[in-house]
Amino acid sequence: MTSNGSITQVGTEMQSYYGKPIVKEPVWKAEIPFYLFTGGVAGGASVLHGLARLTGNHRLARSSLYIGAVADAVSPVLLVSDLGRPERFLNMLRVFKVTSPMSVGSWILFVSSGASTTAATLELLGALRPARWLAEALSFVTGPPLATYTGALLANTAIPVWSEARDELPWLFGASAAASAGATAAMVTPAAAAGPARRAAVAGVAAELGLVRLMRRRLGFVGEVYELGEAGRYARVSRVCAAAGAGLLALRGRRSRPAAVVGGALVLAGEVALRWSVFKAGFQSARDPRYTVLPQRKRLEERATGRGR
Amino acid sequence: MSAYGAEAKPRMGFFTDTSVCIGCKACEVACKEWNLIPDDGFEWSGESYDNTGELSANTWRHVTFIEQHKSLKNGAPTADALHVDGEVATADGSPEPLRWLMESDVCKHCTHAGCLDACPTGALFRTEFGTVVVQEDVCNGCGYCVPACPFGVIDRRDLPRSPEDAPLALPLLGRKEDGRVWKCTLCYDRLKGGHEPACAKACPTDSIQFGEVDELRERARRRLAKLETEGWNGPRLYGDDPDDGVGGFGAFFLLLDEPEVYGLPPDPVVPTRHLPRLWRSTALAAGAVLVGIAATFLGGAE
Amino acid sequence: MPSLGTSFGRGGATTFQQDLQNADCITIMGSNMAENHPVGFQWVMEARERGAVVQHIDPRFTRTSAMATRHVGIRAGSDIAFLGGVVNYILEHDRWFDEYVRRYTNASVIVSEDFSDTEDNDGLFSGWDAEKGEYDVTTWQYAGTQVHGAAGERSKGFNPSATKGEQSHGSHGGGMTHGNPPELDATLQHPRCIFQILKRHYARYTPEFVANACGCTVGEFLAVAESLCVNSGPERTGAFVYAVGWTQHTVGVQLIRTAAIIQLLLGNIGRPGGGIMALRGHASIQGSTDIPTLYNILPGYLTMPHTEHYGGLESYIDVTTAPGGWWGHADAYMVSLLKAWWGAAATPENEFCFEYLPRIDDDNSNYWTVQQMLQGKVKGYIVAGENPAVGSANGRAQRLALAQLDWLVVRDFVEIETAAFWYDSPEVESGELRPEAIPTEVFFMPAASHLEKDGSFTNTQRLLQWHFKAVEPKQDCRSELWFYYHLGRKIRERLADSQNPRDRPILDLTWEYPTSGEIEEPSAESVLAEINGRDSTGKALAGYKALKADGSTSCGCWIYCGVYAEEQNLAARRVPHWEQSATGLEWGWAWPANRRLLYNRASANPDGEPWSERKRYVWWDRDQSTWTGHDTPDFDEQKAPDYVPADDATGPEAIRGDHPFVMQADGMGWIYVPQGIVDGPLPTHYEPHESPFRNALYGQRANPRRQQNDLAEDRYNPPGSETYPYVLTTYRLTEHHTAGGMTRSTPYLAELQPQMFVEVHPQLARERGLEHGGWATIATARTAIEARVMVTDRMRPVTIDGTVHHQVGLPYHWGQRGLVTGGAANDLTHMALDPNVHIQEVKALTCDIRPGRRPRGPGLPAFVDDLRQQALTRDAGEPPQPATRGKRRRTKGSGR
Amino acid sequence: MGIAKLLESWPVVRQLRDGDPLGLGPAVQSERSRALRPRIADADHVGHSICPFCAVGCGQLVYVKDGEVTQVEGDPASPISRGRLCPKGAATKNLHAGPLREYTVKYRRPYGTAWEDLSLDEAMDMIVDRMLATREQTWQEETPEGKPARRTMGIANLGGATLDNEENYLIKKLLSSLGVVQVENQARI
Repeated sequence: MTSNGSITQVGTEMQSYYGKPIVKEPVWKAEIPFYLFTGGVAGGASVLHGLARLTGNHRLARSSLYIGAVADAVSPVLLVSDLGRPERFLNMLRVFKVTSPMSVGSWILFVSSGASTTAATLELLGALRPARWLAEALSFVTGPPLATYTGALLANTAIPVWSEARDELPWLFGASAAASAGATAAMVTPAAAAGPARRAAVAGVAAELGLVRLMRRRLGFVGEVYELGEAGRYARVSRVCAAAGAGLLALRGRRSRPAAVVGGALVLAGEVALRWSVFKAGFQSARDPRYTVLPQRKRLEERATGRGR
Repeated sequence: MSAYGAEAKPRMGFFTDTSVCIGCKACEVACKEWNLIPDDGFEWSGESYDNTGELSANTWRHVTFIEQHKSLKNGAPTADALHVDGEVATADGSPEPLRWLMESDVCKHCTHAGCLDACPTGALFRTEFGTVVVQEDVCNGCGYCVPACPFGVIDRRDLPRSPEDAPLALPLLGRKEDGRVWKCTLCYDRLKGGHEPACAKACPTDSIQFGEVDELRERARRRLAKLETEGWNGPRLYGDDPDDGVGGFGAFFLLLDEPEVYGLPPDPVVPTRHLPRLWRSTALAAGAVLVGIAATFLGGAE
Repeated sequence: MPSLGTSFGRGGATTFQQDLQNADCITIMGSNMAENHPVGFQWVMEARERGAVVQHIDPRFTRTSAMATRHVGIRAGSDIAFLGGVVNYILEHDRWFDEYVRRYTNASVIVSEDFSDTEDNDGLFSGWDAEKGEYDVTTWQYAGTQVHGAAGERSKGFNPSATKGEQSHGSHGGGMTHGNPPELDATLQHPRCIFQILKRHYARYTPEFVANACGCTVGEFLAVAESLCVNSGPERTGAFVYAVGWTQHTVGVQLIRTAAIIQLLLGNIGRPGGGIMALRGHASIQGSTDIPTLYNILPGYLTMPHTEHYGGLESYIDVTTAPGGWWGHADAYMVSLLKAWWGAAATPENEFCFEYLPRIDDDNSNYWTVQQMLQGKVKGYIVAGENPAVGSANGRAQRLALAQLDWLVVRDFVEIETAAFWYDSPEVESGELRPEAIPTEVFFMPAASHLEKDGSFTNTQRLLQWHFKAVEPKQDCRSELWFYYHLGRKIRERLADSQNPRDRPILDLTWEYPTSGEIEEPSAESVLAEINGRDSTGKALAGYKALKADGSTSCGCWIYCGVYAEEQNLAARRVPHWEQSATGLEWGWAWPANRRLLYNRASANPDGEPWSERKRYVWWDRDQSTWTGHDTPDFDEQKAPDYVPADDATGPEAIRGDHPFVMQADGMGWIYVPQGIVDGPLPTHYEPHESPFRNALYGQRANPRRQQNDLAEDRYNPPGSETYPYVLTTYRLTEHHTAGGMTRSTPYLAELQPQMFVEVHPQLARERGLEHGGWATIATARTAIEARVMVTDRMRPVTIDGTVHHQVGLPYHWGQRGLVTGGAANDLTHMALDPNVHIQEVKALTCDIRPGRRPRGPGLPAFVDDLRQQALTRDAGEPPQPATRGKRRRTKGSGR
Repeated sequence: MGIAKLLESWPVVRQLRDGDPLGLGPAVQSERSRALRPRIADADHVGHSICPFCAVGCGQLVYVKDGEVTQVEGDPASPISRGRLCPKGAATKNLHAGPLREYTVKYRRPYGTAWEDLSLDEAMDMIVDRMLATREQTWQEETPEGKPARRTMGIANLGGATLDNEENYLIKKLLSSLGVVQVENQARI
């Protein structure tokens, strides 16, 4: 119709401009959800590695150091390859802006990946111990923020399903980071030393499943995108895999190495799927103007009637 | 713009008065001519006379067209009822009222700009005129500003690079697309030369007015009052309030219907408004990760 | 513009765009000003912001309607019915501006007793000759006068076609041997006085009749009429704005005449905020009639010599000279033109080479030429800056005609359809034309843009504005000035030794213009100087009053005389508007004599005082005993308001001091036009050539005098045809220009309206199964085209006799070529013409519309033919009455 | 440049130094942005022109650099347009230098199926040949009824409303002297 489009869907009615979106979908490609995952692995692994060192669990320490280093090496590559002007990737360090989670994150990643890869290299060479300690310490400190800032990165946008979840996303991504790191470590570390990793994986998944429910509830009708389309599919895959993997790790992980590997793999699959479902949910919520307009209308009404604000 | 010290200029902006917009699209063309923007493709939309669709990397002014069964003025067309031989000469019994709204949309140059806050490279910056501008020589196309804009204005250009673009520093990392983000600069270069922006200069009916934001807000209030006394149907200012979610627009509007009818958000809020709280919960979550994983070591190595 | 010319004296807009801001009411009809003249529209918006009523009366709800304070939708082609209703309303309710009408118009003149009205002859005026299909205008004359025709032609009447020049600038003598009509009745009571004739003629144009004929409501009509009345008189003024929405009809001239009558009755001519603003579509379209590239006139609206009527210069002058008014000096204008063209060779002995001028026949206009082409009679065709293949009516006939030529020269920026017809046209696609079978030799010559040449445009308000060359044209690109100058130069070289008398005119021609630069571009300014004219000493003339008939002055266009006064190019004058008065007299130069508001003597009352302070403009300064004011007075500066001419006075001296229309023989505004218009002294409601309806007033359905062809290439939809049941109207959009030659190839514009579309109302879409965004095929007896479907409430249906009737809207910007392409609306239109100016009727015709794309290849002509056959068999016979056709429509609507 | 200079040019340093800690303003402004000027400021000369599209007659300013048009915009001094332009007028440069604009003569011979190149001079001479030949062929000294005609009905000329007055004048003058009467243009009213 040429008269301006008004949409009627799932009980919510509103006017719009030919049903066109109001906010733009992100221009990000597949690299980003994968980075969200690898960044989580790297962050979680740094923590695992640091604590393992402190508790003298050197097998776990070494494996998680390598895990973190690999993840830390892959992450910047993914980010750079998603840039519209990759040759200008260094501009990321041109400024430091607290108003920009991506700026802050770039610095964290810069330090963290530098540190963990240095540490790993030195570990391999078995050289320069003090320098290695320093590097390990740095990566240990930057690990936790690396694990959670991506939550802030997504939440600090106008994408309804992300910004409205600003209270949950950092936690959700933190839990996912712990789960991914733990699961990876559990896979490559002999059972005898992998206890903390297995428990991290299981606890991470448990927390994550809870946080997802919480997020869905708080999002209200905007959260429906997590049941629709690709986001919904990834969410279901994520739930099933993560839960199954965590269960397997918890019940058989200690005794059976194959079980640990399969369980870990399942958890990882679940975590990758989780990042994808969140990523896709953002696109879907941007595409439909209802998700932008209705919450804002609600806000205005509440303000009008004195509630809220 | 205090940070500029001596170089600071009064804040400049647009007041777009849709009650006089004739939908001619001179603004779109004048903008493209001045800023040398590539054409946006030749697709017929069937959405009234709008074949541009939206603000994008290649369209920095966009005229919306809305056909409605509403009258332009309250009670119109019988508003100017005239008495002839006792009978009232009005357009009673005329076909249902029809109104054709047109609005030239543009970047809002927010007081608190989501794109500006989000930009990790400093490509986006606030000029001495208080406008928000992308520096094409800095932008690396990370794309973070795109979802950070509550109005869906700024956008990445995927068209081929123009030859005059600097040769790639690192061929391996090069892309064929332009890859940078673009949007209205309020003709930053023209402003520096003391010229008004191309769109405002071209606008045949002065629907697009350029000037100091404070003065424009005054003008807008007077205009609104006039339209209200003339009984217009639904006039309202949009983006003139310094207390709104983005601290007021540098380029604000007089609309004749709800913002969403024009494809505008009714209550835009800059994402960074929640950033302090967001940072806090991010830090807490980071701590929780640390503590949580630490807890897993209580059970021993196995 | 004969309509304005005969009514007021000059064939141009009576006012200027900026003055619209002074109007209290602006009536836009037959124009979509906001879309097609957006920048001029700023002055309408100024008026609206000051509280003026802006009413748009148009079949479509356009961007102009969206800005107007009132839009009234009417049936395309019913405008005279509407405006006639306004005339009747004014007369019925005693709303005319009495003193203005009595003193400044010919309302009081008594007309010949032989005159009889359409009301007496079922739609025909007296003097109709059914065989010739022409009027003998003798009976239309003022009582006591004779037709001012050529010797020996009186019995026949003044052959209209021979007098386009007169029609185009004014009425000349009006049959008077003296400045004043012999019989007047100041009381306006005499049954044969024009005022009473007018009353009778429009008596049946009641609000109810208007509503029914136009498909609007009584209320809508009354609102418009009343707004016009309350916004006129001494204190207030209203303006009319029109464009080709009025002119492109078989009654185009009469349509504008109706507005002229209204404005004279309301006293709105010659006053600020009043007048009739004719909006023209091309940069210099006014200029191209002033200095005509038209067959029937010479520069300054001097008549082209005619095979039928003129002997030598003397008899020519005898016919073109008026006893009163400025046409009294036609001899000076003509002789000065001949001197400008043939210089030294032009002497009193050889009648200043008058015989060098070729003679025209009744109609040698473009559409006539196209018919000659189709018959192979025209061998060579030069097309410069025009694109007839898509821009002229019946594009198919145009292209088929091009294929009959021996040679064709096309000068343009891009390879337009007219240049590419031989390999890229619907006819080539359908197999009707095969490149291998087309003999036409085609030269495409790239043209220089206005940025690449000096020259002047004359805009819609008769204002000459000079544009300076900014850059050199590239490669082969050349200006038309270069092309025609060097063409002439080369031809003269070739014929240099010719003894053939037929070559004398070209050899004796003054053709020396200084050239400059590598490409030897002739100096446009030297041409302008020649147009302005010089005296015997070679000094540039100051104005047309200085022109002489003795050969001592030369002038290429008498109405432009003064544009180069004192060797100054006044068209190039650019005093910023903030440094001069609102009239802007120091920006460019307007003909005549840099006047911006014509007939402005009428802005003062008969005594020379302003009608009111609010509308003060030009007045008589008693102390200085001269006319003065905000504009160049359009009156003899020293002629006192109480001046009464002597009986033997001629020319301007024959005009009274209280008669403002100085170009007219009697100095009066003509409500009734005794001669100069071929299809009637008063406008009458006729149906368009193609219409679904009968004439609600008369048995005579359409304009009896309209021009029709009997051409296989130009078939017509039968009147009231069931096969072509919908009213079709064509138009332009802001984003494109005319036939699109300049805009379809321009990316920034092409992207804004990228495809041909057809606008229909949702009801019609349902009735015909048209889908928004889908395709539709629109067909007439000429051919069929396809377009994307735009279903919109803006395409308002009209209600006639209680039944809803739909109209189909087609922009005509597209064709085969350019960045964006689409069906050409003009392929559907026909070549039936207005008899006065031979303009095509493309604003109101009939068509069929059906869902889906048009047949391809040979399927297209076959499809078109089937429809025609169906129309001929099924729709034979008279068009049904509206009421009954309404019923049929309903059944058909549900049927298909 | 020295390390110190390099450091100073590093916006992070400027952030701390120039009182723009958030890095939203001057601290991150690039050299290019700082030095930016409108390109019309670099024009060699500014031409005065009139819009070539409709008959409103808007004033135009034409900015030229190195013999190329760099910008066309409204002339604020015009009492008619006051510096404003419609989309068409605003696209004047786009029209002047459009992607489809032709710069050379093209020739199609009788029954030809493709364009051929032709020099401008040749084209002019060929057109002269044809005009004279057709004129010769179709000359009418008198009408069939023996009335003086002195014309050719074999040649017609179309166009003028988009041209300059001076051009229309030469067209009418030249063709009338050649006896061509079928001179017409868009202005049929």
